[in-house]
Amino acid sequence: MTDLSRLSSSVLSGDVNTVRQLTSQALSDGIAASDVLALGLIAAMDVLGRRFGDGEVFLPDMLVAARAMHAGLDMLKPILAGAGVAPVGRVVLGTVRGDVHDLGKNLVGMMLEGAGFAVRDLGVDVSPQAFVEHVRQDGAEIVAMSALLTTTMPEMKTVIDALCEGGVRETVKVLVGGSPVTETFARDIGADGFAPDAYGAVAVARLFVAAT
Amino acid sequence: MTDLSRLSSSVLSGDVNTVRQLTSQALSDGIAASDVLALGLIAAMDVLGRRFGDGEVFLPDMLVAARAMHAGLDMLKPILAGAGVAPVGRVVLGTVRGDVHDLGKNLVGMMLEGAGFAVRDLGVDVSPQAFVEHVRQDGAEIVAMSALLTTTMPEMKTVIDALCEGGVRETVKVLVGGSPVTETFARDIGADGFAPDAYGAVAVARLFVAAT
Amino acid sequence: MTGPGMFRHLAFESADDLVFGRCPRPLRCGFGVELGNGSVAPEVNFTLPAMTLCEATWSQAVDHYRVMATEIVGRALFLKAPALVLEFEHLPPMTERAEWGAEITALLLEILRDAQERHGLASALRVTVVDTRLRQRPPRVRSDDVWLPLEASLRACAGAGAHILSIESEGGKEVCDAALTHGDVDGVLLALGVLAPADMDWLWTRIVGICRDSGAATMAGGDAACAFANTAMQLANQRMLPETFAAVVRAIGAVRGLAAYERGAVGPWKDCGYEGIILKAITGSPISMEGKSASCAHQSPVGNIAAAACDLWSNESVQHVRLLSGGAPAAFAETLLYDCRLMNAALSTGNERVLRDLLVESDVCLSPQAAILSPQAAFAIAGAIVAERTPYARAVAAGSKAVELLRNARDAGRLVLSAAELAWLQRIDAALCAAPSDVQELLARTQSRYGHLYDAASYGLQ
Amino acid sequence: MTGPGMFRHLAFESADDLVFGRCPRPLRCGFGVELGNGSVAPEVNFTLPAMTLCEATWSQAVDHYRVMATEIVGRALFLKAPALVLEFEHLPPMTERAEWGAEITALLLEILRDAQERHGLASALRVTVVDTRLRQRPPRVRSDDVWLPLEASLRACAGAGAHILSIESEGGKEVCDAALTHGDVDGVLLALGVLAPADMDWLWTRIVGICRDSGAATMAGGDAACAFANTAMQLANQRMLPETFAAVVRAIGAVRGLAAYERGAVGPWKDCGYEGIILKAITGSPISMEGKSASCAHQSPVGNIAAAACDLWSNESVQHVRLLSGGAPAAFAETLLYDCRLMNAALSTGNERVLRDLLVESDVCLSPQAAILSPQAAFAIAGAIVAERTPYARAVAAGSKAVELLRNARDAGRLVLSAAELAWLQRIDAALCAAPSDVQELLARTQSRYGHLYDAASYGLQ
Ligand SMILES: [Zn+2]
Ligand SMILES: [Zn+2]
Ligand SMILES: [Zn+2]
Repeated sequence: MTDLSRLSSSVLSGDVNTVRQLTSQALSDGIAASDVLALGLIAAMDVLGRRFGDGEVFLPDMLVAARAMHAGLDMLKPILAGAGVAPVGRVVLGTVRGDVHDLGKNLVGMMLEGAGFAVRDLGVDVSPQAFVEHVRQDGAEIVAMSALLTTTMPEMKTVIDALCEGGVRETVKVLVGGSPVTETFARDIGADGFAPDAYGAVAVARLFVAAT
Repeated sequence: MTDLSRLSSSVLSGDVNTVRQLTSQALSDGIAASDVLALGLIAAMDVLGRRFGDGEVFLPDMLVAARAMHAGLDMLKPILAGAGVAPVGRVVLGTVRGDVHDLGKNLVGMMLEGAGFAVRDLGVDVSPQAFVEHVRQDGAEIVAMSALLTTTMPEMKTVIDALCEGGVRETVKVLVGGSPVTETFARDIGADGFAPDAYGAVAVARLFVAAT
Repeated sequence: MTGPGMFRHLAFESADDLVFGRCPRPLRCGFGVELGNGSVAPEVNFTLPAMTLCEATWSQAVDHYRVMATEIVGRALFLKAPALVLEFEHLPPMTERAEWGAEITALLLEILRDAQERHGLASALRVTVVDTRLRQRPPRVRSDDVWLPLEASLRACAGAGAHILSIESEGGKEVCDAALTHGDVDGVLLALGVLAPADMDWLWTRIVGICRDSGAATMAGGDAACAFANTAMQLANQRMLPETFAAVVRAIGAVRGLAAYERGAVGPWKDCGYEGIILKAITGSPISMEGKSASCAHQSPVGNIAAAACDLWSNESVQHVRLLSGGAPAAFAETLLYDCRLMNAALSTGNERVLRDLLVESDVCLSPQAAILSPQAAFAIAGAIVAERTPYARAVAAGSKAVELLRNARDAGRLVLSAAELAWLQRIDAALCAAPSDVQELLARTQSRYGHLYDAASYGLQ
Repeated sequence: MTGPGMFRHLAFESADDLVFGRCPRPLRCGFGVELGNGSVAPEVNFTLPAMTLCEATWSQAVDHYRVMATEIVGRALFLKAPALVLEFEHLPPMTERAEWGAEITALLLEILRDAQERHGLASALRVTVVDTRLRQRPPRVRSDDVWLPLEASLRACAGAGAHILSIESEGGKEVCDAALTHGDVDGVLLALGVLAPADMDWLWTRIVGICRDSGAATMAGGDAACAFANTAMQLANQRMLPETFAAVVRAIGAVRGLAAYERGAVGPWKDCGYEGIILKAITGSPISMEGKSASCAHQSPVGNIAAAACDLWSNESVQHVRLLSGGAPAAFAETLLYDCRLMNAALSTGNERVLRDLLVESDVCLSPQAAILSPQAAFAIAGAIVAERTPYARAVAAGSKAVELLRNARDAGRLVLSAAELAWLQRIDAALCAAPSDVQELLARTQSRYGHLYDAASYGLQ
């Protein structure tokens, strides 16, 4: 019988090959795919999240483990598909028009993906129209916008207006962030939430999908 | 012939008795009251204003001189009345409801009086109704409000609303100040002007009356 | 006022012993904070942004305090601070509604307790109520209708567990404001040498009693002359008053503060009275001071010298607005924390006197207000104060000593005074030389100018 | 890169000579400011509050700058400051529209000139343009369509009379960001040891030319590794990256900066690269640094130590928001002015080394990022850099020396590292030991990870 704690350890150490091998072995041992997922892969990510919170591991370790986790997940997906493993939520993400800062946005994207969201990253300098179109295309529940400049912050309001005009404002929650953005500003422009950093963004995004 | 520069000097040194004596002498010498005013009293206050700006004299010196100047002015008023010496403007002044700070407000009052305004000082903790009533009674052109607390600032908006409801908003300019008050806040609540200190208040008040 | 607690001597052998972080009478308070025992801790004060405070907005206000305190504690932990003091300074409605002040007090204590339990951060909470007694003119500061609500707030905050209780009391301010605008020394002597000490005497007897009732869990922390001497400083900043005048008012302000200690206040003295160093010289008790890192609250000509003998180092007050780095309270906390690190590095390497002297040297020649706050000057003023037996005599002595110090500094070329400042110094000197020999004469002489502004009975004068 | 300007030696005899306010190659600039000649001046940076910047709002923006600069100058005069440097750091539209950046430049110069003429205030203006070249991915940093607009802005600001021209250039950031998120040493070496120095080489040749065309009225002031090393610091602040990693990135970042000097930049180096002290050790030219009084812009674990060898002392950036004391720019100017007063008091009394050592002592044991910024550590890293002849070899040497310094500090008990930090230090060490022996090998090894992110030709690599 495959030891699922060994699978977890392999995820933690980012050992993609061993993860693939143990996942395959577990399935052929007859362990349910949902158990492999919960007790092997998800369990590892939970441990990692705790260690991350305690300063024992850092973002690079997280990324390595996430890659290993996805290697296992990809093998489980076809089997679990019938059981309907949907993403936690769908997010359209981007830095607003006129602003080309992408590191903070990328961190938010990585953290959201790590938390199980499906993320459509539109990149930087994104027009309001692009946000609207991708919300429609993806049926996204969340629009996450970033602005690093005090002069591009107001563009967030333009995006929200475009969502209204495009008739999709009611179908999405709008999350805004970036160093000059404040809670008050978020409220003033009619956003649904504000996060001061990538952790916060995940927390708020979780609240959004829990509420819907 | 009375030397009006001696009258000026007496105003500058705050010598009330000499000011009275020289004013009376100048009038009996047949000098026009308007000349006594302009070349004796006002000239002195102009000199003082310059010295104040240069840090050569301070508020206490100003107050002493202003008192001496008024002693002379009181003697000229009956004569000048026919010529219609009106105040530069009429101001209703007060610290808003819930706020009992009065020093800053008093300074504004003193400086405005020194600049020739007629000031009705309603004191501290002034209700919106009191502002409205005194604007009506005095036919004031300016309402000047002070708030020193972040929690009483919003009361300024209440006063402006009361002026609107009382039907006198159109007849007055509203000037706001106090350490937490900002230009943006002033604009947001619909005030006509903002001053960061007593000097600024006089400058803005002058602009108000020049504009009407 | 000549009770058993009257200070007759200074707490230090020499002015050179007056240095930051060290006190003959150190204090221990709150969650394990040591004050004046070889280190300096930051005292972070933080307040609401502009907002209406009412039933409907109260929960928002509470959220602001939670966020601010959490961020400040986070910054202290990030910077591995050994200790942190928070000051919660009421806005008027928080004193008027005793339960509001108590609620924030309890909230902040919970955050600090958690930081101690989980991260070992030593901390303490000072709660400063607002003196709400002076709304009517002339104010009747001892009447039940104004005292009982204030007492209720003090008791509620002590009951909620405040470690240090403070107030910036204003008894006498009704005269002081007028005296300042007229640059009148007699009026200042009346306000700060008679009325304010009488009120402090009465008020602090009661606050000390409230702290005693708390089972000594709450310390009677003191009461800066902010409403008096800082008003003079602000007027001098705007060039409404000469700096020499503001300096003399500062020195006289120490007399008022001493009255609280003589009724049982133990400190740490509140930050926003720069006269704290004079009080430390007399009492040997820790003081909080503020200076260059309180630029969020006001400008001052004493930004470095104010730190020379501090035991807590404060930012005075900062609103919860946002800067590029995040909340302004956490930003100012960071600056304070580094200022304290520097002073503590000096203390731990035996260089505290060198750094102290540099902090003094930085400012002492550039402003009359700084010239009277050096350890030497403060020590001299303190000595003049304890040589006298009544607040009034002390006030005259403190003012005269300040004038002497300023004139000597100017004559020695250590201080440049403009002609206008020098003329004022002479006017102040003349006024102090001609000061009435006793309180009755002062009252009589000032009656026509100030008699209508104050209620004599409220200061025990009838 | 092995041109005639290559630095082969350090500018100081010993690390102990590396102290604030003193440089072997002092500078004189602007309206009579002396840098590195025995004093430290504040460099105040200030920016707009959140607002849309467009034709319709431009006059509002200009008003903001006028008010901010006037208030800052007012504070400097109030505090009798001997000298003041302003930094005008563009927002992107001000670089994109060359006439906008030039207009503010001219406005600020007018305010400074007036302060000199009327009050004798020595001053200088640094203008920092935005590197607008990296909008497309992969960026083509040398192509006319991105360079010509940037050049136009640089020329317009020089033409308007800017005293010091700076930029925070970002060539190589497209790789560095990815390398940081993956904690990948090879990627950092590629970004900061190959791409960024190549871009600096190209870019600063041009900026130095623009300054030369100005008739030497405008100085080529330098270009901090803000986009690289401060990004690493911010990630470490958020515990996304280990501090040891951020420290090593900082050390390597100095190599990139040196390239600008080798093309003719003269300084004063820009504030927001803490690697400035390493560059000062090599070039002997004045540097601007920022620390505890830049808490408006970001938190950092190097708030005091950053001042150890500064010649200008900066607040990084503060928006025009309002604090209780008035505008935030003037408030932070006040804090900087007092910090400078303290350092200048130390310089004038011969205590600069004592104060310097206290500033170091304050931080050096509490953070790996501080541990590599002491004069001793910076001197060692600088020595390792000048011992090598190519940017890549220098980058490896700088990183290795940083690792060695951190390990030694830890072994000597002068620095506490968590198990996780220690493990990372070993990983970084191993990676540096296994670094490719030359650039070609590095390019080959990193091709699959980063090749798609950058355009080799834009860095002269094809
Ligand atoms: Zn205060
Ligand atoms: Zn920067
Ligand atoms: Zn910068």
